[in-house]
Amino acid sequence: MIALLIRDLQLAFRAGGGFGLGLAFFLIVTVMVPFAVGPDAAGLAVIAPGVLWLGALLACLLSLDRLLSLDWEDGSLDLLATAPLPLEGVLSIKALAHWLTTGLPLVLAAPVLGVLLHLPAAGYIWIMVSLLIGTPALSVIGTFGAALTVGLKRGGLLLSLLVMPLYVPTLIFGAEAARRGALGLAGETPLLMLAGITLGTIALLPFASAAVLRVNLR
Amino acid sequence: MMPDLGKYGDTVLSAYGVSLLLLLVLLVLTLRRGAKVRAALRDVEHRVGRNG
Amino acid sequence: MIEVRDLGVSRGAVPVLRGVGFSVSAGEALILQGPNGSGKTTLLRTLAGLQPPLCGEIRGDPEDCAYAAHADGVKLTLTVAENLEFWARVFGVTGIARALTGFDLEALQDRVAGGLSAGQRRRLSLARLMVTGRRLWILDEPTVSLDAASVQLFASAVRAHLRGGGAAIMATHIDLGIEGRVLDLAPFKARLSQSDADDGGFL
Amino acid sequence: MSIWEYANPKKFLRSTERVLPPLWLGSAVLITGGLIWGFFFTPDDYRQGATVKIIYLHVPSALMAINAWFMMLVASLIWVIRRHHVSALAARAAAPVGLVMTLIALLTGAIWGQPMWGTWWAWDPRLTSFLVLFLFYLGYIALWQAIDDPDTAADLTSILCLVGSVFAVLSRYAVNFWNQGLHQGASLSLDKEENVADVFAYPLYVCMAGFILLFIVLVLYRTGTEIRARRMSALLARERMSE
Repeated sequence: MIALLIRDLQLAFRAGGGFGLGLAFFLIVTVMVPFAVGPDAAGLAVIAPGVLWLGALLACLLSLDRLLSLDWEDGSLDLLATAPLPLEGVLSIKALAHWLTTGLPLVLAAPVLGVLLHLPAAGYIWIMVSLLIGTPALSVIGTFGAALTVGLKRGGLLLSLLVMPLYVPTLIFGAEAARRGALGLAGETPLLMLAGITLGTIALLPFASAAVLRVNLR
Repeated sequence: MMPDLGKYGDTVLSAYGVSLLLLLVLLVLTLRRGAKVRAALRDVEHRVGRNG
Repeated sequence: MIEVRDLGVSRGAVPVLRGVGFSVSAGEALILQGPNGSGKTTLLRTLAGLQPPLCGEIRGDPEDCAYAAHADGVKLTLTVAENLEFWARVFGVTGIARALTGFDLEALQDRVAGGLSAGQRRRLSLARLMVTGRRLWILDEPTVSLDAASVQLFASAVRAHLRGGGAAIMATHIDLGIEGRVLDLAPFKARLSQSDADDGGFL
Repeated sequence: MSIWEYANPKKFLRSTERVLPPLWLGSAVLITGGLIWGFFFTPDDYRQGATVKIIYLHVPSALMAINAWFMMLVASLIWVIRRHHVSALAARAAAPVGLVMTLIALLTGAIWGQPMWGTWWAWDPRLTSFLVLFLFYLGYIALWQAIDDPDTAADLTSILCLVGSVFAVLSRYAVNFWNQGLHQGASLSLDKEENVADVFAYPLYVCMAGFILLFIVLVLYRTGTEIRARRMSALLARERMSE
């Protein structure tokens, strides 16, 4: 298991591994927003938490396609499925690797981008905490989507279509916590809900992911 | 015969129009595909029946 | 080591083989032959536990199989040694030296796999079998893109594996010079059945 | 006589062949009757004027939009547990019907909302939930379309339906929570069912019964089509094999 995690991280950091792509995408989306909505600082401050959350979500979504399809294409996925690792575990590790290479950098980058969007001072801690709690759920749900569409021709677009509705509750609670925090209101309730979703998905969704992956490997 | 819909005539009529149109489209597509598949199956059954 | 009885396998929803039966014990090799599309790959995937059989039974421990597919399963951005070490750790085996010598990969061990030729990559893929510690090798066209010398290398690796109490089931077209039974799959081609069982009653 | 006998495709086709004509007739009569009753023979609401007539389309379609998903969920469970092909095909057949119902509910809601709330769209919890439901239908149908092998498609869509249902419920709560956060207590939702007067209620019941019947008819008919398509590909595969 640890070996798999190390390998996935190695692969991500090597040339062509795609590490940083998500981060760069997050950056570019966030920078494009003021161009689209205008430079008014007060207006940007209002939408900043939501924009950061949406940017993080899209950056996550963008990198999901590679999560399993690379291993599928070169045959490693078949070999992993016949290895003495439970498939649920393999997929949990894959989600963890995805989070470490995509989700975690987003959490760290969010405050920097918050400056560009005039995020109110109270909001920094909230955006970081909510992303920290929420992005693991994005990775785990995304792994389910990737397992559903692995091996499909043109699976990428379908993957987005399937995963987006599943992201709705996470996005709502995460962005709500960040927004309330930025406005100086109490954001503990949505944060708790977010944590609940994250824990629930981490505990249960790998079983569904493994089930669909087994079907896809047949 | 037509009831007086007052100032909301357009609203009500467009709601009915859109809904009935959608239902009609669904119905037509369903029936057309049904008829097509039925005919194709009859062809195949006929052919298979003759050969084997 | 593995015993197969009256096995039927299907590709997609279409049955391709029926009534396959054989058994392989330690030290034996079974060579599957048959034209393209005769179901060799499907049968091997079923034996490896990747897909459920249509009918019949497979007696044997799936935890004792190592499967090598058409595709190499080699990570191109990792070095040869890193690739092997990963699989060794997954299978809980220590030491990749034997696998490296067995397939003449020592000189290449620090090269990135993406820089290898197709044949070298294939050798790396086969060397993986030696770090699995599994006794039954299930091999799907193992000699694709190997040159004559490499084929010999592979054949001697298989022989050594058989001598050590292992077994192998492989699908291959060329004669490896490995003494083993040959099983022609052509007679097991799935015929039309009158039973509705595998079509869910659609016929 | 067990209900599972209908899981046999041939038995299913034979039985539906018999019951479909009266059901077609019944749903047509109920829907036409209910709509005519509602449209021509009910008074205007004192507050909402003639727009209240939209209720006869809006509420039944919303009802079926949710029930269609629920039926798909049950059918998916049956497929996962008992592996009856007809069940998987019924789920597939119901999805587009549910999609259209959701679309009708959304569109009539928007058209109704325009004069009542002064806006085509409000991020009201109910509307938003239906929008999310719409997205779920789209994804579910797209997944069916994308996979060639019917059994694989049935397996994958069933699990998507199960997982999707959980997330749909979560979304419902999330959306409720979220909108209260936006405008405190200012709800635009139309809780018509509770205070609908009898004049409006009776034709509404007729329409609801009509929509339920229409859904059943459509699903039975479409399942029959799917069964025939499946039988056709099975026959063709057999023909290829005997060559």
